[in-house]
Amino acid sequence: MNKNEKDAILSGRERNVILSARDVEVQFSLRGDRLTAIRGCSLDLYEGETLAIVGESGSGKSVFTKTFLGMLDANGSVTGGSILFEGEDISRFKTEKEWKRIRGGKISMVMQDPMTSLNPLKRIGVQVEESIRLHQGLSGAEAKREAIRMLDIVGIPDPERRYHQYPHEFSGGMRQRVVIAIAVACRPRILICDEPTTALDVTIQAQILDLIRRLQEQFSMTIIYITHDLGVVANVADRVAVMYAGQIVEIGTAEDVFYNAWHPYSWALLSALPQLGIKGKKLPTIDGTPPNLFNKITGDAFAPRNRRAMAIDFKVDPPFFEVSETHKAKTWLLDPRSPKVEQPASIRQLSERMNQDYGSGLKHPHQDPNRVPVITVKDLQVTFGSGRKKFVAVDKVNFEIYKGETFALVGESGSGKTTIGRAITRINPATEGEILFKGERISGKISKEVDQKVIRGIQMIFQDPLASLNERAKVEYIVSEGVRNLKMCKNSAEREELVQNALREVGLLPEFASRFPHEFSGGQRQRIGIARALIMKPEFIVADEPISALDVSIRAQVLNLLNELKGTYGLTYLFIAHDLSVVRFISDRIAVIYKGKIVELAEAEELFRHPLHPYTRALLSAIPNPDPAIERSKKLLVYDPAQHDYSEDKPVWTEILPDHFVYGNKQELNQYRGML
Amino acid sequence: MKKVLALVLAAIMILSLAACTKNNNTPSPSNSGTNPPGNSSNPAGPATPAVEEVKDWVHYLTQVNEMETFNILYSQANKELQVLTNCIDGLLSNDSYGNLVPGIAEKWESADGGKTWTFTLRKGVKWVDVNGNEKADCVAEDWLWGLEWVLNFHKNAAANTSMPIEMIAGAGDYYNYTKDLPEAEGKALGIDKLKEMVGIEATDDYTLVYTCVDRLPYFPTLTTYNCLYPAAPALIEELGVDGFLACTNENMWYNGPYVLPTFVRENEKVMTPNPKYWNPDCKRFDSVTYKMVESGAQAYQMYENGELSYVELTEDALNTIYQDAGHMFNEKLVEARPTKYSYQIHLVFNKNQEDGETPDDNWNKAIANEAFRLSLYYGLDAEPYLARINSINPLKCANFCYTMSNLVNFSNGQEYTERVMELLGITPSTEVYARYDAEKAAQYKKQAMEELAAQGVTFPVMIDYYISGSNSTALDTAVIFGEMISENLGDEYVKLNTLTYVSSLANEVRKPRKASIFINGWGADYGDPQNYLGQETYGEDNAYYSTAYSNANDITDEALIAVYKEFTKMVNDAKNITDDMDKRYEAYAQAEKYMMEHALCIPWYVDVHWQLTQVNDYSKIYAPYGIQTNRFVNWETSKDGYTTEQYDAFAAAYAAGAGK
Amino acid sequence: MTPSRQPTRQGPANNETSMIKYTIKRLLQSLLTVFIVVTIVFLLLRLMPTDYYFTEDELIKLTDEQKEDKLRAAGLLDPTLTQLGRFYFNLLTKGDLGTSRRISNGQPVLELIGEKFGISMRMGLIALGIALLIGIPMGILQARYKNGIFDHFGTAYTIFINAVPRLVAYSLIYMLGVKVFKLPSMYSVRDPMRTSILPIVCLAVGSIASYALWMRRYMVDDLTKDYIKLAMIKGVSTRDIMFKHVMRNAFVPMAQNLPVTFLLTIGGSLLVESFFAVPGMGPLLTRAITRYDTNVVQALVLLYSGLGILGMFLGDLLMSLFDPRIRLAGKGGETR
Amino acid sequence: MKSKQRALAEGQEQDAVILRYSTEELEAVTGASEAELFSFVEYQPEEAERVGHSEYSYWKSVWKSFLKKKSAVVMLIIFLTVFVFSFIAISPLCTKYSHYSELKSSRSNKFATPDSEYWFGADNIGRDYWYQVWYATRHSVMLAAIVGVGEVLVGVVMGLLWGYVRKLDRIFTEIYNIIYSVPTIIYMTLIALMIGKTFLVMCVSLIAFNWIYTAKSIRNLVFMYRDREYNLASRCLGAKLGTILTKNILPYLISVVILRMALSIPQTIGYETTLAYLGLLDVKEPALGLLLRNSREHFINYPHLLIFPAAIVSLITVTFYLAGNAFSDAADPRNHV
Repeated sequence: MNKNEKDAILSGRERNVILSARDVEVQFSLRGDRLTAIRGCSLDLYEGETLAIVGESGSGKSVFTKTFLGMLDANGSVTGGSILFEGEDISRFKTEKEWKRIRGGKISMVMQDPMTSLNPLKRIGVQVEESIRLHQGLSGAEAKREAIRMLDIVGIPDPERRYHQYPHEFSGGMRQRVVIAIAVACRPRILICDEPTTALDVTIQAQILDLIRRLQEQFSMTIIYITHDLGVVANVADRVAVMYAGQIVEIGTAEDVFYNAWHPYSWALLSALPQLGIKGKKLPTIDGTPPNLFNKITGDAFAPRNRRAMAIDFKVDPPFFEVSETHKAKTWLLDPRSPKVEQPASIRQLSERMNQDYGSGLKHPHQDPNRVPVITVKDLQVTFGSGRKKFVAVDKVNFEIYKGETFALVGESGSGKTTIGRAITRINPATEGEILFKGERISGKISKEVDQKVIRGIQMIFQDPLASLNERAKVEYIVSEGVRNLKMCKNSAEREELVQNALREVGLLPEFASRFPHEFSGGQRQRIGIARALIMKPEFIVADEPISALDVSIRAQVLNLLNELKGTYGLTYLFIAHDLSVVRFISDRIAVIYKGKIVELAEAEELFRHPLHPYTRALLSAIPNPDPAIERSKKLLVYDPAQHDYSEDKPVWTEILPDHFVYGNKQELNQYRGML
Repeated sequence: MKKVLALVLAAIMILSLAACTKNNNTPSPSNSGTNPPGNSSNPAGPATPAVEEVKDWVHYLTQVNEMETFNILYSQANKELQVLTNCIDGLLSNDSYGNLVPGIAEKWESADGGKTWTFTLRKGVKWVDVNGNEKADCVAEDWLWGLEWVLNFHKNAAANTSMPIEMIAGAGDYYNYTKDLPEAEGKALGIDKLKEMVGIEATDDYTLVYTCVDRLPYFPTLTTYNCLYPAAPALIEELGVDGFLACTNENMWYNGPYVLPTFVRENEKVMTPNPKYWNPDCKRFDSVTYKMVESGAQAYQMYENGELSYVELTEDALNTIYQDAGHMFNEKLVEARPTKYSYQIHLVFNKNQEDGETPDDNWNKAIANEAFRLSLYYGLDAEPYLARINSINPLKCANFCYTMSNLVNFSNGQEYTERVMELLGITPSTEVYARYDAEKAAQYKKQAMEELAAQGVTFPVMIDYYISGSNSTALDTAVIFGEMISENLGDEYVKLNTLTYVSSLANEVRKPRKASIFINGWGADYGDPQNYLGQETYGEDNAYYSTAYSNANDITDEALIAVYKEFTKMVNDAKNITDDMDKRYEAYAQAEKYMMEHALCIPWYVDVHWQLTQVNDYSKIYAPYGIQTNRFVNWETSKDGYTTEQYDAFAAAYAAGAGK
Repeated sequence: MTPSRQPTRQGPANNETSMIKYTIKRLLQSLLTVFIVVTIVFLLLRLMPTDYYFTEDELIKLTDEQKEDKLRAAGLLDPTLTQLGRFYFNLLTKGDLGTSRRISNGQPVLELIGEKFGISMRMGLIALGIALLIGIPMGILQARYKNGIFDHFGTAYTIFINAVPRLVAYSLIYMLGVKVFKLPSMYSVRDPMRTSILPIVCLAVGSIASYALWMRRYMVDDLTKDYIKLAMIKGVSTRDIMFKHVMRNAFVPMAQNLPVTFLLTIGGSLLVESFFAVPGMGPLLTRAITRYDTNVVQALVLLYSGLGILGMFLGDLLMSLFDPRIRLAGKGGETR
Repeated sequence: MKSKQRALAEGQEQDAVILRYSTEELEAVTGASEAELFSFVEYQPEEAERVGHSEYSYWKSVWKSFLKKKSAVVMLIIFLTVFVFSFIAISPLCTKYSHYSELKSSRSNKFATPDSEYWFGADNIGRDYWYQVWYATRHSVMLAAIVGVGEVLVGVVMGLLWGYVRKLDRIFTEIYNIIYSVPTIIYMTLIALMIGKTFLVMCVSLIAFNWIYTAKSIRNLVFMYRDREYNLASRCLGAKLGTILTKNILPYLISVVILRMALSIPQTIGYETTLAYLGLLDVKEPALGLLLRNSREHFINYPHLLIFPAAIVSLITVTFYLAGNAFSDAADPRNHV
């Protein structure tokens, strides 16, 4: 299908509906209670398009698509509506025999986690072959040949040898390619991709997205792409459906939704993106949490969180209003009777705002002669295990973090960024080198006094708001833990006050102190985690991917809070992240780390403007932008570590410009200088 | 691999199941004998109609009674001896009345009133191997080798040296001599030194002379005991000393009526007749099988299925059969002859508390009081207790003497224990328990309570009584015993405290002196009352019961010591009468009366149990001493099992034949 | 069985030699454990009063002096460490575990065990075979028709067998077998087929329950895994998913325990073998302890712990054959 | 409102159902005027924060989800009934005996089958079996409970140390091997021989040889939780080992602990029967194990002697096992809604 055909479809001239869902309602029974996960969803899928369904966790986007395959969990069922596919209402299917006609050959799926979606005990080739045997009617050597061809198509090098290997011998990205090969080998008409890149690193994600796009063309598939990441949506989608609380609230072409959204929820989602934020200013946020689907919902489910809610939003579920032929939104704002509202400025300006320079008004820390280092890391090396199993996680790393700045450490999973953070907080011991806190050595053996100082002075915020709070303890205990351990207050009344203050500080109600963590949303939990660190009155905070596990709408809250606290208390942050786009919004300086080595370190804007190291450049090229226009035209750079020849010319850590460090050998450095 | 193996195994299993159904129809070996009827030749039996005799006898033992050794010179336990007595013959044996009869020795005599004894051996006795192949002649020197083995410290690891040392001249010296030798030298010893030092001599191949320490009129009875059994020197040579000690059914030599070719530990053993047996005319079974059952209940089950030739009835089986007149076995309930053991309540005169260290003064004071002892002696109506042993005829189990019955007779034919009872004024009855005297008991109880209270004894006096923890029958009996004591003597006076030991009464209870009483049976090793009363004397090391059970030698109470000394004197006096046996026995009887009157020990019961059986017990050898019981020779059997009536007739005929 | 043990999951390693090295290290560690276990039992036995060396009869008849002589002759009065040293010296240089004293006087312990283990093992293996043949399919069917009637019955059975003391279960089987089916209650070497039925049934009921339980559990676990979903999405039929994916995967953790179970059949079963008078290894140990037959106890402990630990080792080995993710060492694949 | 919506859903178009509400309809449904309806409401961020909260108490939820499982509740009730009844059954309400020692043998009643006087019949020496069985039940359940609790206490403490303190791993593993690879019977026999076999010794030694299994499963769990982020957080906040173990890890083990308890009661009673069979049990007072062993002598002819204690043992173990399992499920907060 070429671009013209696609445009034709999108413009509505040749709308060939391949699947049509009407008023689908899905309920789950959980210990006697009924949860309505999908509350009357309707959708038409056009042949050949890529439809992205975007929504936060719990919005029902996965469940909805699972009904197309009859893959709901045993306690769930379609309780209403219909799904028409090839002339049949597949929502009425009961038996496995019926579903077998659909599954694989007609509709197939790629799941989120490549690490678990392959049978660990079967060879890769055999698993691909299984699809081929079932759906292409091939067998024996033919099937094998086809399987190898599929592996080749999805970009697995040396497929003949790889055919015989087991999943654990593959990296995550490679596994996801295999999963895609399995799904595509069924030759489906529709391929559902359920967050296929969420578990992968940014650079890999970009490659997989490319692959899916290529396969769609090659095999003429229709694709439903489920994701929470608007950048990915912008990259892949022809059309976008936004889901909230079990309903589609807005649907339209990518341009419609990105440039001309009408549902307040879509607005909120888009404007909360850090990429669209202005450095030093607050990001617009969405407060609160999605509704509890166990309860009956009246009116617009988003109303309580909607800053422009009308009375009717709380009373009557809005119908769909047509914005254009391709664009509909489910909000009373479009009702002619409602007062005229304008889209928020950030939405309107999306296309102009993207990729702008953050301007020259920003401070340049290196120009500040009075800056004092809070943390100094010298030749830090951290190794795990010993002997044969020895693994160097951090390899001779040097940097300084100055008072009052936000220092970001960016790298993919396994790069050692978290280990550095944990070395500073003394969770992981430094094997070699040293770490200084305000000039005092805090690595290796230290006195109890210094230890207490470190505990008070350096605190940490963790990535996973689920895992980082003790679920069996009340918020009061969690927040006051450090105070208790260091006996920082005289009595329980004093402690209570400290806790309440800390909670207020992070924007939580003091009454939350008596509750348990699982009652809170991810954002609230993360704020509890911040309160816990804050109560110690630290000077330095290691924030280990504090927002990467959060939904888009909540990220903004946390980022705002971090920025706010920094202002109030003069905090210094080490902000660890894998996502450069977030980092750009929040940090003053950025270090890029690759496999235990920091390859480049510079001021944020400097880094974006003059990325030198090829890895930095690859990383930058892979950042998904929430702008369809940019995403569709972007060019992906691939980093291959083999490009460095360090056999003779040894690399060094060099300050190539003031405060711009890069790792490279003489030849490379010369080359980099040429690029400046 | 595993899967394949599992499949194969399953296939085997299925096949085996199929095979089982086929096997079902073939009769079990125990019933397969086809014996022409009417060749019964038991003189004691009444004229019986033609009965089908059992050709293949199936015996049973419980698993705990598995053999630990095949070396008859080493063995100390009935569990082995009852089997080995069928494999190896000694000099003499017994008949069904307990009289000594010739074994390998044709005749025996003493020229000097019992100091030296000459045995004349029969010719043509052969040692054979397990397959019945002749290996050597059995000659007089074999007894020298046997005794040498027993007395040699380095060869014999067992404890059966005491009787030879006590009775045979020079035996003790020889034992000490070997003990002082280095191990290798001791093991290498032949019989030369023995000949030199010990009173045993093989004057020729078929004449054996023993010289005793003193005049021992009962010495010949000792030869039925395994410490005076022969050993084939060629076999010792062949197996070596260690090998001979650990000989097995497969490599040992036999000279007895059977050989034992099949031995599956803890499951079964099968004996077949020895083809070279010196007495081929005696009646033997075509095979004798021992099955090692888990419990009496299982044995009964097996008898029901025809897998056993006899079964001692457990209480539940007896109850079921007895209560149900229509039961298939109702008419076949027969009472066994009493076992040879005489059971007593042994009183412990020096007892410790439960910690095993501190003396239990309360008990020690109480038991030293004669009135207290006598109140127990007269005050216990044993009937309920005896009903535990024999629920149908409990009083048949009553025992009033320390010595077992049928051990020795006066020359007028009066049985020794009858004389003792005569002296005690006890007439056994089938109606009441003859010793029980409530009035006397009450009187003694009153006296004891007064006297003891004065000594600061607190009541009730606790009687610590130990039973084996794994024996539920003993536990039930103890319950009855406790109730009986409480009923007869009153809870305020004495109380039974039942405790258990795990595996070793000696180690766990006796040595730390934790028990107040022991109920224990004693069977004779040789035919003299000394073998009984000698165990209870004061101040003598080889009086087993006084040293190991009652701790009489540690008594502090003067009065009691005096009693003990008097009793000891009486026993020793009797022991020294060697010329006139009647006088000797009378003296023993008087000593025993004295013992009873002072309640140094309380005779308790004899074991008369009920059974279902295919053998006439009265045709079996009766061995009051030695190891001849359970020799499977000359048994009168009936495949159908005997009825109560038949057994009554047997008993009557036996009684009529007694004293002949 | 306790399939909770997890093998050590190793990262990729280098080559064949490291595999061998690792295996040797594992074996040495196992040997050390066996050594510790045997030593502890050896020392514990020496803590018991020496009088346990004698029979009741001997205790009565022997004088203290005689007893001491005998103990000295048997080497039991030597310092415990000397005894221990002698034990290991004889074991390692001559393979000699001494002779039995109270089970079978003078018979070498190895010979004694040799005559017994065959029957326990034969019976145990048949029971194991049956248990696998019934238990595994039972677990599979339960998992396949989860929450169906068969599943409920199977679960009830496994719960009953696991919760009710074995003595009760065996007694009931005994009663049924003997009273209703008229089966012989005592094992006989002459009619091993028929007489083995009841003991084998007793041995098997428990293992059937545990195999069914674990098979069901593993399969149900596996059924919720993503790769099963992917297979369903592929359009693989439930039957094929069960047989081609789940069953094999669920079997892997079971396989780990097979060698131990397999080897320990040699040990026999105390209760079953006592009940049915099977002349096997089961009751030997308690009998040896209560009779203070120290050599037999030591040999048995050596045997049991050795087999147990060897079994665990083989289990890990077996599992590494089934599961490509687990390598005892070496041969790791490339990870990126 | 839903039915209304459906009724209106006629003008179907592609992609989404586009509905049209007339003002009249809206006003009828909501009872508010158009102007009211279509006016902005003041935004209350605190309201937004409050959404989705509920009052939560851990144990209340445990109970709630346990009570939801009807079969388990029934099992628990049966278990408790049996246990409580074991007190009632030997109280004057049901029996004329006031103490075990008052039970009297009776030759005429031996092996009596159940009747109106002897509800469970009589044993081989004619003692009332009813009293014995219930007395034994009480005794055994108490033993099992003590052992269960003791084993779990020791096991949890050791398991926590085992899991958290890496240095101890080797030692504990060795202990595990030593206990695991030698049949417990050896140890029990040696203890009975050397120390004794009173109730106390029994309890202690059963605990001594079973805690390791609890510890092992606790250890595996601690491994799971040990490096969770919240523990790292506690370490950052200066928490001591003890605090981390008791506050951070222990609460997560409740359901496993309960499961171990549920398993240990049947197990202990099983041990008791085996020990009784081997004669390693104190016989002063009847325990179920003892009754079962004794009945083995007679059950072929008098099955009631086996059936009653066996039935009660089975009832206790099965019900407790099931109830315990369900409770353990309920104690897992993942199962709280």
